Amino acid sequence: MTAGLLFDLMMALAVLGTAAWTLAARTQFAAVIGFVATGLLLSLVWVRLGAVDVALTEAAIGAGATGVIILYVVARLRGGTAEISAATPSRAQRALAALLAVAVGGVLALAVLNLPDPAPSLAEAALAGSAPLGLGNPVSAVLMAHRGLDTLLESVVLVFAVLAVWSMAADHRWGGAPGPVFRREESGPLSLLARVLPPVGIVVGIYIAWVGADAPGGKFQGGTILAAMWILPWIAGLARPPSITDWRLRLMIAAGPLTFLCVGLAGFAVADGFLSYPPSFAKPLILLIEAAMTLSVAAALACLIAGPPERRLPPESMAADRR
Amino acid sequence: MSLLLPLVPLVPLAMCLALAWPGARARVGGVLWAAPVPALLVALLVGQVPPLVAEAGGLRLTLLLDLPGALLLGGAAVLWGAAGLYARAYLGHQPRFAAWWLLTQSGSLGVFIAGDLGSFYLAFAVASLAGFGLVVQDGTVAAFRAGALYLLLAVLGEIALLFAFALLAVGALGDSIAIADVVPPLATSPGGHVTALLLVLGFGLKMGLVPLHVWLPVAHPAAPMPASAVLSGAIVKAGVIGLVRFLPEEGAPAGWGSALAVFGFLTAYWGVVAGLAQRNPKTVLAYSTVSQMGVIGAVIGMGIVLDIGASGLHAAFYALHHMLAKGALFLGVGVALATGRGARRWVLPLALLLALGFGGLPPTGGALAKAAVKDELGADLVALCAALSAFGSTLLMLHFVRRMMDAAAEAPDGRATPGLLGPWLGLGVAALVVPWLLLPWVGADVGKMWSLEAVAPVLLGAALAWPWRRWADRVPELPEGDVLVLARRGAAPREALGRAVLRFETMFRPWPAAGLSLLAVVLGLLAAMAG
Amino acid sequence: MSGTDILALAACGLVAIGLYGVVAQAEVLRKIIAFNLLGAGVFLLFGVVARRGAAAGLAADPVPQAMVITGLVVAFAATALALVLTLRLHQITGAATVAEDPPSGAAPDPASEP
Amino acid sequence: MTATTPGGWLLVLALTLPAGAMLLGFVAGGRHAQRIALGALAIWLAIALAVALQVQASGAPLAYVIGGWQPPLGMALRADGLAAAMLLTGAVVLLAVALFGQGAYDTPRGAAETRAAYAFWCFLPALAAALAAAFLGGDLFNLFVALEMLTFTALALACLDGKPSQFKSELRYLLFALIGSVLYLLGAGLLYGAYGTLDIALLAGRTRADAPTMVAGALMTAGLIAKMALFPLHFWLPPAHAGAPAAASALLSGLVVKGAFVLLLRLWFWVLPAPVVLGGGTVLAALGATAIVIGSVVALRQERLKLLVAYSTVAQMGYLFLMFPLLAAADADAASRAWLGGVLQAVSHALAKSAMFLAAGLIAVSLGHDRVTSLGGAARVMPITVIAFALGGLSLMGLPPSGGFTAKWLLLRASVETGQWWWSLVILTGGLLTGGYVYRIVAAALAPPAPGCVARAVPRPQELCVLALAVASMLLGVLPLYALGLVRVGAP
Repeated sequence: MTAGLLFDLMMALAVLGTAAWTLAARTQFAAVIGFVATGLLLSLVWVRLGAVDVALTEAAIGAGATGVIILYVVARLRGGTAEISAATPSRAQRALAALLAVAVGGVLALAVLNLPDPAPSLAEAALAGSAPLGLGNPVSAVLMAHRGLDTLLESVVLVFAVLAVWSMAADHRWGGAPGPVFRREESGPLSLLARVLPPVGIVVGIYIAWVGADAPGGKFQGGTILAAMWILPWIAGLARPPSITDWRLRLMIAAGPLTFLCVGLAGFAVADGFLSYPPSFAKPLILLIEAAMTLSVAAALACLIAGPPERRLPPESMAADRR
Repeated sequence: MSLLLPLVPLVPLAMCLALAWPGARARVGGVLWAAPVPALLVALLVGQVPPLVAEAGGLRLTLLLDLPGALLLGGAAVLWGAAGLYARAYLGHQPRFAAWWLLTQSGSLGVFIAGDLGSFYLAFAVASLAGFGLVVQDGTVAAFRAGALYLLLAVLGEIALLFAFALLAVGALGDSIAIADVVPPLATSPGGHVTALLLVLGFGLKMGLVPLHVWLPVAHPAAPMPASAVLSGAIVKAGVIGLVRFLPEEGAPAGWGSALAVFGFLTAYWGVVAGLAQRNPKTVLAYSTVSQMGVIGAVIGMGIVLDIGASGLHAAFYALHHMLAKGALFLGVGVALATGRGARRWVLPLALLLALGFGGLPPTGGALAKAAVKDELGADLVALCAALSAFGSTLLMLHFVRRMMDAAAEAPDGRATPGLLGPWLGLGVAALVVPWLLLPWVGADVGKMWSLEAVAPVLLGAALAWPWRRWADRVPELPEGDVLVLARRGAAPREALGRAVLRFETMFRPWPAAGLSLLAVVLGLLAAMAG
Repeated sequence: MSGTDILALAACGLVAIGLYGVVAQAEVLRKIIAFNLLGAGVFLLFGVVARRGAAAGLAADPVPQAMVITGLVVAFAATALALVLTLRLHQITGAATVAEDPPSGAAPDPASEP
Repeated sequence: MTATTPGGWLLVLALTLPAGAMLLGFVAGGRHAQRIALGALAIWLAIALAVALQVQASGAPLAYVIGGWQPPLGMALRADGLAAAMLLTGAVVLLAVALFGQGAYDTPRGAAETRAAYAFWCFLPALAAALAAAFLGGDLFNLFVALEMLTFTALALACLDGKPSQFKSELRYLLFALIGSVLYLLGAGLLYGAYGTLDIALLAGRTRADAPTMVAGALMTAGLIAKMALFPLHFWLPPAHAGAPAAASALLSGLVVKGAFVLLLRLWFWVLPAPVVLGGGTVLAALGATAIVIGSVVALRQERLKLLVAYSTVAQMGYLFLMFPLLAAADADAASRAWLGGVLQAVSHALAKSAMFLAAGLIAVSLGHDRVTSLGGAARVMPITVIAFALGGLSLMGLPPSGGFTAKWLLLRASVETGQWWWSLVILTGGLLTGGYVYRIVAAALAPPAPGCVARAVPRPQELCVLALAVASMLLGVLPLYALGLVRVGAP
């Protein structure tokens, strides 16, 4: 057994172990910790699989942002033990669930191990396809050009999600700022973090988004970091998030997909049709979209993490927000 | 000329649509009687109207008029016209009633000229379903209950027919859905028996063959007088034309002729027995209709057994007389109730004549009708059965006349308006005379109606009617719809079954059960795909 | 058995664990966590597929990678939505599970239709 | 090799127009969102009509290769008869619901933006975009994104009222739907691993009946039928659809579940190899048959009108699955009929059910309750609404001349022709039971009002929207031939 194989085996066992522990964890808090740990281990696995772009995304969104948002809800759920024990499936049901889940996993394993060898691959085509666009990172090329429609729809989905989250608000909270009210912390570690981290984080975030064209990184990873840098001062009570009826916030969220859509439709006029780029302007156009998307991803993620408005703005700021 | 055919259903339909226009409402209500005029015209032109075949995309619609269809169409047109006039006087102007009336009429007339599965089904369904509106016209609780039963059974019948037609269309050679193309292969096709059963169920429901007759005695008393007249006279005939068209003597699978005959006679007797135990004159009439439709069923059945080519024509002729006479009797009940004790003078003579006509008293139209079906019902045991039914009919109809006079005696005295009298008299006279006029079309042996075996049941029935007068009041009144009582007894098990299904469904509602089902579905599908 | 195969089995294991969790755990929050584990397993499977398709000097097929990136973002949005709903449910009714309300389930109250 | 066909740009427009409208409405908000949505949906209907006409005229599917990048690396949008018919149905229903929704979600000039109205007018074009993506998508992964768009939209629409009781049923829906999506995605991953593409046209005819394909098929199918609420995975639908506001219920029951249906058809009759379809089809149809019977019986026993209509959806979705074993049969004529019947059932159910849900909503508003036993008097106050409900009911029962009749008739014929007559018994039993519960409602509504019952009139324009949908489901039966010719284009 080679060292690489041994490492893979250990990684696999570690991932499965933490995942199982996550399910078995006594408290919800522990379960979240288990989940985040699983996510971080998975990012390592992704590196091992040669997918650094995904590893970054997994760490930023899969483990980081998801972990934060779950933790944030855990902190606000209280009680309900009687209800939970009443709703817990019986021992027989759990045994059956385990049996069936293992069976599904088993047939899945059977299928995966029976995948054809050599595996079909689009790597060559993608590499060839990314050259004319001037992008050094084929993953970015696939995301922005070959499967651009996926990315476009996905950025629209983010807007759907933000709108859906907002629409869960109580009627009389409409027009408020996203999320609950945080007390202003003048001192303490959070306050310090909220003052020190953002300048650095914003630079890092923009950098990661920028290099995405040629190296691992990109709008989602960068956008997540930017979102975190935006949220930090909110939580510390140092900054006030804008009202959800503020058109600037809304434009920020919709700018990415709108830009993508406009560039895509412009393709009818200046290139070979929808979502095609004129060869000489391909890279600048893609960078333009990426920039808008980074902004939108950051704003959307921040709003998703904050949740629906739970407070109304004071009247004078309401008046300022009204158009 | 063939372009007249679509007018038959379309004129009533167009008048129905015109009712939506407030300005036209009163005018349409005033000429309700005119809606069936094109139908009458077309029926009189029989033989000169070629079939109309309209090709629309891949579907070929056929409208045609043959002799049996013309008889029924003409009779129904006269009845609808007379009842339409009567309704105007009886109910006044009621747009909603007029709408249901015209819609039902459109289907009821259309069914006699439909030549393909599609248009036949459409017309049949319109006639059946729109009839609901006529039944519930009075808006009473009883009317709604009757309407409920009517609708339920109508839908049941539709479903049976739908399935039968599907089988017919599949069994047919080629893509044609013309009745003439789909029916002949029935005798030999593998699903023939199922198809025949479904056809008999669907049409039998409409005609009221026992035990599918329950809606008739419930719906008729609840509906207003002119509606009862057309329900009993015209709408049940949709079942007759159905049997004539879809179970012709050469197309029915073996055994179905005798089965139909047996059920026909059973129905004929059941109608008499159950009717004799009724108090309400309209219910008695309804049972009489059941009984008469039984006879027609027997005629069609024996026609198949004896392979008589003209049995459809004979059955249609018999049905034509029933349409006119039964319509007249229903309208007569209304006249009698309006005149009170004066009915003895005004209504009794004609009612008696029509009533005895059902037994076959010569020289009424009824006697001619009986003579026309002698080919089918004239031999051996069947002749005896037919005689027995004629005897029963006489008894039942005299029972009806007596119940009607009883009811009239309790009603306040008055004078029937010409609007009531005219249509009634006209229809009654038509019932006596029209069969004579149409005799050359059918070619019945007139001499037979004077024979002893034709007259004896009438005399016997009339003789026994007097003693029955005494006995009738001691017989416990049978609930309307008789065997329906049994169905109500089935409610408890039905309820239990429903609750069991609900419990079963509830088992899958909790989250863990649904999740487990999802995993099981994955594995089950996989197993099915692999093996 | 190669390293990729081992990771493939790990992906299947994650799927099984996630499936068990979403079915058998009572609290909504744990269901959501389990859903994310299930999703992680699915994405890992895409990773395995990508790795198997390594060619032309690339360490992995970029197309499945792009799909995973898209999928991760969508899954995050879904998780956020589910969590907000959980929180709102908890705030209004105090419930922490999606068990049916006794006795016959959430009877809607159409009287309060807009 | 897919090539962009003439008129292919219409497909791009069908997808981008509502998406763009949603984004603009999202930014502009308030009254503007309402205007943008109404305008966009009207244009969308015109586009859908143009797509249908183009498909009908050319007799071949439309296609658009996005960015000029050929599959497998790139992606294509395609519109065959199925897609065109569903797109048109979606456009008709959405526009009708939008006009209906003007009553409840109107933002008058100068009034402040409200939560429900804003969400409603943003999510209408959002649903249009999601449906366009689901119907036109030619790539299995892209369709996954479309599925998620549908899920999010459905969730938000169902929560429009902000009723506490709704949150729980919606959470159940969301979790279950998400699990369904993930299973679908899992299958898609396996297919990519096996064939190196997720383009439906490329996969067609290329798949093998091996372990990865079958496991992928089973996982994806299970995921999709969870979203279609096929028995026994239906538990989430009745409370979610019954509890939503009327306009939302109409969209959820009429359209959203049909998105997954189209994907299921694509998966089974384009992607999966014939032996797999033959084996699995019977299981699907058996589940569908169970859904028909159980859903109808349970609907028959409901005390609340909207729950009754929702259970009716569970039953009616069952009919869609009867086509699977019939299509797999060797008889080409019967298979063609089954295809038409199944698609027509989806279309006519979309029209009829949306009409019935809107009607149920109006009745609930007018009477202040929706208890089935005390609907008396409804027919007097709002005859149009009750007629619309009854017309929709006729279509569900399969009585002529409705679209439902043509659909069920075709399925019936196909089942007899292929010798699988037992399905026809299910169709008939279902029709009978459907007649039972529709009859219960109509009879109750026709009955005289109970003493003390105060029913208020409902706005005539709303009633007319409902009637228009019901009449459309009827017209489908009167003019089936044009519809049938369209649906045949590009059929498997």
